[in-house]
Amino acid sequence: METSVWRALLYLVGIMVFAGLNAAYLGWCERKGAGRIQRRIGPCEVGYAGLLQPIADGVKLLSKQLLVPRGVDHILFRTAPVLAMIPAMTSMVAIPFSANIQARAIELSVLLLFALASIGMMAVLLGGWASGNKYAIISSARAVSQNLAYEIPMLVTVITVVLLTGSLELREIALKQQGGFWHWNVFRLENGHFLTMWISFIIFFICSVAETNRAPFDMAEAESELVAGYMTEYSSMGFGLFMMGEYLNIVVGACLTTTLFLGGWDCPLGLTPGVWWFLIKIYILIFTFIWIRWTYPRTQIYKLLNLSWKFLIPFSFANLLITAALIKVF
Amino acid sequence: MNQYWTDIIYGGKSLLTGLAITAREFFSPVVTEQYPYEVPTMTPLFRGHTELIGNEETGLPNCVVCGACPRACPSNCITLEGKKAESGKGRVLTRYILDFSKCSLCGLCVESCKFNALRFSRDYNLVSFDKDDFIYMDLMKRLEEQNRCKK
Amino acid sequence: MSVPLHLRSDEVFVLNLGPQHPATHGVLRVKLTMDGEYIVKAEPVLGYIHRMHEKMAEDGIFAQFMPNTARMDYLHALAFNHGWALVVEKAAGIEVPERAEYIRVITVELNRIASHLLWWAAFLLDLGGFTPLLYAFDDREKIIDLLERVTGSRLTYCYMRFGGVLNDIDDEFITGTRDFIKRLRSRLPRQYHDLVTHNIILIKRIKDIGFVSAEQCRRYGATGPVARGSGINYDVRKNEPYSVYPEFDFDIPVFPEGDSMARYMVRMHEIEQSMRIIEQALDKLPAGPVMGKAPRQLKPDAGYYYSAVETARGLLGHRLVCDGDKNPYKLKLRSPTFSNLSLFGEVAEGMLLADALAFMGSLDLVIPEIDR
Amino acid sequence: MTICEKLQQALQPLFPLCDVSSEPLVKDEPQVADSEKEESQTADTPTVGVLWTDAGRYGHHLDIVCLPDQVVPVAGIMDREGFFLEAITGVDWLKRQQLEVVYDYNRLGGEHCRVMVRTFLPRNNPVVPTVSSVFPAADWHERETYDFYGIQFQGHPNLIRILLPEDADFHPLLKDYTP
Repeated sequence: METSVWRALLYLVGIMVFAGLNAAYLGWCERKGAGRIQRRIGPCEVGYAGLLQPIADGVKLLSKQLLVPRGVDHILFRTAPVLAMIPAMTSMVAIPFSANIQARAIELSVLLLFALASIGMMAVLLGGWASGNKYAIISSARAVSQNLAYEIPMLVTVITVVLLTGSLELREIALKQQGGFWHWNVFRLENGHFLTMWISFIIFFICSVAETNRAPFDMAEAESELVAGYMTEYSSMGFGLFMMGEYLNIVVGACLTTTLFLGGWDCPLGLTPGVWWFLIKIYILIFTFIWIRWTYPRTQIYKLLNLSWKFLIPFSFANLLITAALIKVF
Repeated sequence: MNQYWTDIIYGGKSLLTGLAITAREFFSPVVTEQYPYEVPTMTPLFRGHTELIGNEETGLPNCVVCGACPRACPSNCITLEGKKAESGKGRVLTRYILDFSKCSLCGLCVESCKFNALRFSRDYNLVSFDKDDFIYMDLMKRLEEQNRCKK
Repeated sequence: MSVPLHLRSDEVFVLNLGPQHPATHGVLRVKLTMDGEYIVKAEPVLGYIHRMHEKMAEDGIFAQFMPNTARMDYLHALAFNHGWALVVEKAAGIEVPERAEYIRVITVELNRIASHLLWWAAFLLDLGGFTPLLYAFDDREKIIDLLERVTGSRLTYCYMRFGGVLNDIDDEFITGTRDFIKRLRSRLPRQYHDLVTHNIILIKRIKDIGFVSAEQCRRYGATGPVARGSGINYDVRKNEPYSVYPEFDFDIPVFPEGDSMARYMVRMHEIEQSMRIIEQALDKLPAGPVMGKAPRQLKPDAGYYYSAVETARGLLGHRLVCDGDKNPYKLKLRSPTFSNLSLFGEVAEGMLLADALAFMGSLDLVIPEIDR
Repeated sequence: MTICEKLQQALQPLFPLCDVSSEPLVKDEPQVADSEKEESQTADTPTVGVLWTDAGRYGHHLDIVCLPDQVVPVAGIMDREGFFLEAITGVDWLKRQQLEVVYDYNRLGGEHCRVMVRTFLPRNNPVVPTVSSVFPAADWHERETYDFYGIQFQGHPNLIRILLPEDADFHPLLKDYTP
C-alpha cells in the first residue's frame, strides 16, 4: 500500500507536468508551424527561437485582471474555464503511454474518455451562456450542435475497433497491436479487415478535429464572425484556461487516435517499443492538426452538420456492419 | 445521387492538393524581412517629410521666403518667417516650421518651389515621445544637423 | 437557401455587427435583427468615418483636392486620382501627352491587381483561412514596391497632375513589372486556384450564397464586379472608353450565376486581364514628355461636367459643377461601394449570419469610400 | 436610332412645348462669376426642356431640366428605357436663392448614354417628390442629399441623416454654412 501512494503522487505530478508543458508548448508549435507554412518565422524574440514565448504569455495572462461583465452569474462565469480544463487533464489518467507507464489501468477507459469529452462540451455551453454576450450565446449554440453531431460517428468507429480487440480497455487494445506496423489496426491485414479499418481511421480523425473545435470546424470560436465566440468576455486566466483546455483536448484526441489505430507505444518495425514511439506518433498527429488549421477556410454551420449527418454517420454505420460481418465470417 | 459521390471524390482530391501545397510552402525558405536586423532601403523618389536644401559651400538654405509653398499646401502645415538680408537684396529664412502631423505628403509644395529649396527626405522611421516634435518640426534645425554631420 | 421567417416577436433580438468588427473591414455598422441565427432585417448604418470630402473640394483650388482622392478608396487610390484628373482636364480642356496616358493606365492597372489581391486575402480571412492572406500580401508587396519607385508613396498616391503625371517611369520599373507579371502568372494556378478556388470547403461556403439578380443590380445601381457577377456586361473601360483604353484588347469577365462564387471568379479573371493590359501598354509605350502644358491658375469655364472611371469596385463618377471661379463650385463623388452596399439589406434577409458575412466579403467593401 | 433618340421620343409627351435646341445649355447659364451684373434672381433659371450636349466635352448626352413634380414621371420613363440611377446630388445656387437637385442616369451595358435631369427648388422650402419608389438606389442618395442640403424628399420611407451624426442640426454643403 505504501508504494501505491508514492506511485499515485508520482503519476499525479507527472501528468500535471506533461499536461502543463504540452498546453504551453503546443501554442508555441502552432505559432511556429503557422509561421513556416506562411513563409515567415513565427516567435523568435523571447529566448532562443522564441522558446520562452509560452512562458511569457503565461505570465502575461496570469498578471492580467479577470474582468467579470455586469449582470452575469459570477459562479458560472468562473467555473466555465475550469470546467473546460479538468476533463482534459483527468482523461490523461487512462491513456497508456507505454507498457508500464500508465496512471491507472481502468477497465472501461474508452468509455471514461468519451464521458469526459462531453463534459468539456458542457464547459463551452456554460462559458457561452454565462458571459451574457450575444456573440457568445450564438457560438455556444453552434458548439453544442457541432459536438453532438460529431460524437456519434466517433463512437461508432470506436466500436469497430473494440469489436476487433474484444475489450474496452485501452491497454488491451494497444497490446493487441504490438509487433510492427502490419499489426496496427489501421493496416490490419488478416481476415479482410484492411478494407474497413482505414475508413474508420479517417472518420475518427475528422471527428476528433471537429470534437476539439479546430479549423476547418471551428464554428464555435470563429474569429471573423463571432469575434471570439464563447471566449469573448474572458480575459486573463479565464481565456488562458480555455486555451489550455483546447490544446489538451487536442493532445488527448491525438493520444486516443494513436492508441486505437496506430498501435500505441509500438515501434513500426516491432523492435524497440517504448514511450518515445508513442510521443513521436502523438506529435506527428498534432502537427497534422496544425497543418489542417492553416490550410483550410471554415465550413458553414449547416454544411458542417450535414457533412456529419449525411456523410460520416452513414459511412461509419456501414463500416460497422462490414466489420461485424467480417468477424462473423472469419 | 452522383452529386453525393462527386462531392466526396472531388472534395477529397481538392483537400489533399491543398495540404500538398501548404506542405511545400512549409519547407520553402522564409520570405519576410526581419525588420530591426535587416533595414529596408528606400527608393530615390520615396516621400519622407519635406526638408530644406542647403547650397554646398555655405550650407545656408536656398529658400528666399517667397511664400509659394504655404499657399500651395492644401492643409496649410507650413509657417515661414524671414528677415531682410544684410546685403540689401532678397530675404533670408529664419524659421521654417512644418506641421508634419497634418502633412499628407502630396508634394504640391515641392512642385511650387521655383528656387530648388525644398525636397522630400527619405527617412521613414521618425519616432518621438512628444507630439510637438512633429507639430512644430523645425526644418532649419534639421538642415544644420545635416550640415554638421556632413562635415 | 433562405428559410421563410415567421417573425416570432419574442425571440427576435438585435445584434450589432458593430462599427468595430473583424468582418466589416472598417467602421461599418450593420444593425441585424436576428431570429436565432437567421437574419430577419439588416440595415447598414453609415457615417462612422465620414470626413466631408465634398466640402474640402469647395475650399481649395482644383490641384489641392488631389491628395483627398487617394484618401477615399486607399486600395485603388490611383483610379480615384485618374477620375479627378479626367474631370478637371475635361472641364479645363487640357491635353495629356501620349506617354503620360500610357503610364497612367499601367499604374492604375497595377493598383487594380493590388486591390484585388488584398480583397482576396481579406475575403479568405472572413471565411476563416489565414494562410492565403500571407501569400497574397507576398505578391502585393512586389506591386507596392514598384509603385513606390515611380510615385513615391506606397498606399495613398498623389501622383497624377492635370495634364500628365509627376515622374517618368525608368527601365528598372519596366523590368520589375515584367518580372512581377511572370512571377504572378506562375503562382496564380498553384497558390491561388489549387489551394483556394478548387477547395471543396470554399466552394460549399460561397456557392449559391447571396444571389443578386441583374434586375436588382440595375435598380440599386450596383456596378463593377458585383454587376458583372450577375451577368451584366458593363465595364466603363469598354462601354465609355476613356484615356487610351481603346488601344488595348482585353475582355470583360462576366458570370451569369449572380452568387458569391461568380463575383469571386470575376475578380480572379480581372487580375489576368489587367496583367494583359499592362503587358500591351509596356510594349506600346511611346517616348515623349510626361507632363502636358497646364495653366498655372486653372479657371475652367462654367458648366456641368461628369467623368466616369472603372475602379476595382465599380463605376466612380465625378459630377463637377464649375462657375468659372478657381475653386470647384460643387463636386459630387459617386462612389461604387455606396450603391453596391445599398442592396445588402434586401439580399441578406433570411440568410444565416455566416452566409451574410460571406456575402458582404464578396461585395468587396471599402468603408471610407462609402462614407466619403 | 440611338438609345438617346429613342429616349427623347419617350420624353416628348412630358415636354411638349420645348424645341430641341442643340446649342449647349451653358450659354444661357447665369455668369455667376461676374457678380457686378446683378440680375433678378428667379428670372434666369434655365428653361424647362430636353437639350443635347456634347458628351466628350461634358460627359453626359442629354441635359433635361424639369419641374419638381415631373421628376417621378421622368424617373418612370428612365426605368422603362432600362437606365439605372447613378447618383442624386444637390447644388446650392446662393446668388439665385435656389437649390438644384441633379439626377444622373446611365445605361448598364449596351450602348452608352448618360442623362442628367435637373430641377430647381426655392431655397427657403426645398421640397421634391422622392423617386425611391421607382429606383431603390435613390433611398440612400436622397438621404445623403437631405443630410447635406436639407432638401425634403416627399414620400421617402425614412428620411433621416445617413452620414452625419443623427443629432446634427446643420446642413454642411449649403454655401452659407459656417462651421
